[in-house]
Amino acid sequence: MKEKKYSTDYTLTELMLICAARQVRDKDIVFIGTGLPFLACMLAKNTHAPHLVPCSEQGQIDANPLLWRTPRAIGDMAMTAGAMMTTDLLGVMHRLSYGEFDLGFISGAQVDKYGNVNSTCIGDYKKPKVRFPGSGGANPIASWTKRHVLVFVHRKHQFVEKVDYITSPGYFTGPGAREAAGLPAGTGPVAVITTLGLLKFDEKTKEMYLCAVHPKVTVEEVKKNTSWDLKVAKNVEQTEPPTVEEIRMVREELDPFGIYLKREEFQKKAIEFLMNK
Amino acid sequence: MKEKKYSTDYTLTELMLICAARQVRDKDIVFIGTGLPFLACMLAKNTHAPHLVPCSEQGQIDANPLLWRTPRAIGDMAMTAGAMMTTDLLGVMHRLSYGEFDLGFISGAQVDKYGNVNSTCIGDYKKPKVRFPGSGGANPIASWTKRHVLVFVHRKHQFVEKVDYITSPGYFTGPGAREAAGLPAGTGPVAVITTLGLLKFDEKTKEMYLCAVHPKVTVEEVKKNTSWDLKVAKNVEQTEPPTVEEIRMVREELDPFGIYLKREEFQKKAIEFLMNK
Amino acid sequence: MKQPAKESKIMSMTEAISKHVNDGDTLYLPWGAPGGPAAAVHELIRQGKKDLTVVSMALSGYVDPLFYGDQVKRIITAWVGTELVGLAQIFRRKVQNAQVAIEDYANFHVGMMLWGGRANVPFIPVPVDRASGILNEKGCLGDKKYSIVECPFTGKKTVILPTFQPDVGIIHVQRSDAQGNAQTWGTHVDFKSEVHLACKKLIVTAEEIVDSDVISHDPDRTMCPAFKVCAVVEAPWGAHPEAMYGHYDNDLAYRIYFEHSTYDDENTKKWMDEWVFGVKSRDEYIAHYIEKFGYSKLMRLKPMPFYSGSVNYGRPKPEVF
Amino acid sequence: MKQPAKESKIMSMTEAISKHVNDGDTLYLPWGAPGGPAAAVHELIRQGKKDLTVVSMALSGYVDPLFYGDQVKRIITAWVGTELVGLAQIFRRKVQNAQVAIEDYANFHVGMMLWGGRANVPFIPVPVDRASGILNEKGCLGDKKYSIVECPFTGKKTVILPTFQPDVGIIHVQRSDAQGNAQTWGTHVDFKSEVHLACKKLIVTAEEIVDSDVISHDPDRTMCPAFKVCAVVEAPWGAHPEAMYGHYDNDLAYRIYFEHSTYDDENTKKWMDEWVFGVKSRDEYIAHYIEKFGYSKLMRLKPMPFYSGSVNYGRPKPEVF
Repeated sequence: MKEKKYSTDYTLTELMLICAARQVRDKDIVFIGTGLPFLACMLAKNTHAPHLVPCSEQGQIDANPLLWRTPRAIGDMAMTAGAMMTTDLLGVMHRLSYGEFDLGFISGAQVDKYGNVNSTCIGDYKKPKVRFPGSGGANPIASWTKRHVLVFVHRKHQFVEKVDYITSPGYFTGPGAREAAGLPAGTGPVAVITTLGLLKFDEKTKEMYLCAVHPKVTVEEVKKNTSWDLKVAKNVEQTEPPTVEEIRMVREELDPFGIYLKREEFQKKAIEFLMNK
Repeated sequence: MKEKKYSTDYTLTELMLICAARQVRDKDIVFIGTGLPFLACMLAKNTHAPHLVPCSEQGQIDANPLLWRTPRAIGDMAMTAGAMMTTDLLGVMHRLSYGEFDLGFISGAQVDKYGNVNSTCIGDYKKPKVRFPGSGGANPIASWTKRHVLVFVHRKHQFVEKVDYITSPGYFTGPGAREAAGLPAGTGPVAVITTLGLLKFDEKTKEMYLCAVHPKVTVEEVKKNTSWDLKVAKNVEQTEPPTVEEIRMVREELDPFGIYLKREEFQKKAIEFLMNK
Repeated sequence: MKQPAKESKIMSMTEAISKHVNDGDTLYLPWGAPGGPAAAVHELIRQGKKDLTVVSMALSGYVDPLFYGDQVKRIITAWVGTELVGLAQIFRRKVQNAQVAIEDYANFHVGMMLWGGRANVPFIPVPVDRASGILNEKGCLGDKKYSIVECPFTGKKTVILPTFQPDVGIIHVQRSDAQGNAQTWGTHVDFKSEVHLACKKLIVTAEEIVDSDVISHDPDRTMCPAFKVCAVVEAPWGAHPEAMYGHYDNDLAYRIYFEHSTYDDENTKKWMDEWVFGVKSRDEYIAHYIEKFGYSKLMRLKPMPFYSGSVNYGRPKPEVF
Repeated sequence: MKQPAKESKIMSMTEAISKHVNDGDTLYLPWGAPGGPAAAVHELIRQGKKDLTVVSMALSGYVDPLFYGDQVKRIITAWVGTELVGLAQIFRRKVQNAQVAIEDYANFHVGMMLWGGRANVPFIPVPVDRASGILNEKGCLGDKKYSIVECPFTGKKTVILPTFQPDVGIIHVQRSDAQGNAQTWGTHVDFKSEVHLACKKLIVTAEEIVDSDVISHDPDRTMCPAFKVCAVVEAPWGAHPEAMYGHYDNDLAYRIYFEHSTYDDENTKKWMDEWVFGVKSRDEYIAHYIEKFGYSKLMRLKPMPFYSGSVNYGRPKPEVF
């Protein structure tokens, strides 16, 4: 194996994406959704996890979207042309509740210390301050995959003591709570990848703790950006930085147009393109 | 319309088949199974009911099997090549329980005076004297079609006081019993076509009564071949005989090889054919 | 033997919506990315159909304009959004102002509720945890949101949900014959589970109307039988700005343009006046698109070919034995 | 980007059955007319797998030889027969002698019980009357046959049935790749509802093994994903004497010959010795057929072509916007 060359030129979002990809194991049957987790899976498939089986709630099983381009949605035709099977939403969801998916990724607007995620609304459910799209498949993914990984921008108002609405179950209130709620033993979030570091869940208490910080990030910075008194591992490690090759792949192959990674700039350009007759 | 020419050369089975076809209305969505009822539907589709929509529990919807040949089973490829849709067993059955089928045909080993049919076993269920194939789709067909028609060879041991096992619901024990058992109001058997005549069900008592006898058949003969004291209409009519054209169609187009109508002879010939190297 | 002439159900979008959708109806709409019946939704808006209850597993951006007026009273779904583009801004504001009543499940659960309706059973057991907001926050269904029973066979606590049989559903497909035998390929959110067949009747809008002969040569691709269909509408580009397998890609730039046009009420009104109320039909909508952005902008959406092979269903020889 | 080499699951029928079916297993078998896994059933018999519980919506004649020995302990189904040919004689006698325990439902109900297993819920509500033998005669499931509950949403009395997740299922398809992405067309009793996916694992037997590329050009036809499949067996004529769409017609004369050979125990033994125990594999079975009846007898089963068209799934252009 060649010696790794690390990159020094990367954004925290890129680093988060690469860390998420490292959570993927080869041969995982993985439930993918649009966005960063999607790119993370594609990165993994094209690096250390070539036998990854990407599936989506649109019904594609064993898709290989990067044959064509960065998909714009899980219903993108890039997800279907070249997939080994198409079924439909219930067809995939029953594979999920049957327990056949190894891995899922979850993101949202808020997360609490037990890894419960809110992607439904801020404020009162019936008259919310902000309404988000809702669960979609997130609740079942967080319920039935063998392990799931949370991906979040690390900001204080998103890392909260109590989420306003539990869309996707973490460990609810602690040990045994998932099982009491009817979920299979041994499931639950295994890691939280953020723009500041890597967090895991204590085996006994099921509470989130800081495990590693990204290069140049301090433990204090992470704690400052977390609403509760965040527990910290005895020996906080430093995240392995992205390699030059990983960064190249992200920029040149996974999202060359910055659809996901340079979203605002991309959207501005798209409208300009359309208007320019 | 041309004047009808009636045939004098026909078997009672052929007559039964033609009488069954007359129960079909144009535009009926009909649930077809293998055997005589199947031929009856095909005859109807090619005479007075061209808009009939034949469907089967194999999943074919709006099939037109006689494009190719007499089908040997509902899963015959003749049922599929040329069908407008294929779904599967549950796909068709859900159309049935939803209430979308107009008509079904039921046959079996025993029938009682309320039109309950047994196609499961004779004798004790756990150690029967004779075991038949079982319900298949018969129970739901007799439960959920808007009307269903029974087709039986009229023999005393088949027309019994009480069937050994109710496979397909008729009116159970009389008025209101179907509804009490959870079936939709207004459903139930509407006619029994036999080798001897046509029987219907009294609107009030739901008991079977003799409505018409086939040419040359007497009321006494029918009563003698029925185990219970069969009620008889005030004015028993005579079945309209088959027309020359109906008989031609049955023999030349529907079952030219006698697969169904000359079963024993056909089976003998089939084995001879196979053995003749 | 001869085939009878069959009654055609082909009609204009205006006629289909006017005849077959009533105020107060419960309406099924598919996820729609790809293949959302966008043209039909725009006509629903022009006709001002109101007091609607919408049931759907998920709803992509094509449905957002339907929330502009006060047409949707209640919505039972799992997700309303525009994927990578952003949020469904009109929907979002309506919910935030409590002007539309909502009931949230996961897409999975709504699918099973519809499947139960297809089977004509009154409830359906589903896999769901009993501690998240999905059960604990009740919306417009109130106490009829769910119930918990003990399985008599295993003793397992099991959540059951009510089922739905919507009055009418609208689906957009690649092709249909004049009777409504409608075919689709690529993913369609319910093309195998056929949960749209929970509806009492269906309006089919299609990229192409084809001879029944085309349908019957590949019956596996038919997703609804003619007898469920009350109207067939020819609607090329009927899913735009969503994609349609084999016909056009999703129009990402336009979807972003739409999103950016709906950040506030004033701009939303401008977009609605221009793209929904300012045109009479999908034809005029597409003509306006070409006029405003240029023909090549539309044509850039045509995909590269990716053909299936042909398979042999086989037909039997007539010979006996 | 590059595609990785994938592990092949291709093995002989002998190996597949020996490795993946255990004594005491609950086994899913499809209706099978057309497409019954007849070759696999013969191998099950040769290996004498025993204490089997069979779960199936219906079973065509291909399965009758499985009842010859004492391999099947219990069967949960709706129908075992040979359609126009007659009755399944071996099965019939076994039930009449109370040598196999049975539980009867309608095919519909067993389908829903399996679908519930696919969904991983412990029971499933079904439409069924409460007065016929289907509920009133209890067989091998005893009091676990059904239960009646009141729907909490509508007050409606509703029958619920237990669900199944069989240990292993066997399906026969037109084609599969080496990993088990298996495709079928024409009717298959569960190709849209995918109730075979209630099984913990599947053995796929296929008329043809094809490149994955053939599969991925028409993914809608795939009926099970590779990750559910434990073995892939190349088995041309694997459904004989049942039919296989596009490959061969059902062999009516042979089915009649089989039926007539099984009217009594002595003749049944002769048929079993000749056609099951007397051959080692499907290849030898077909060779014996040709030897005994002639090659043209086999070839008469080839159907006339009835080709589907090709559809365009479309692949996107890489250009952005």
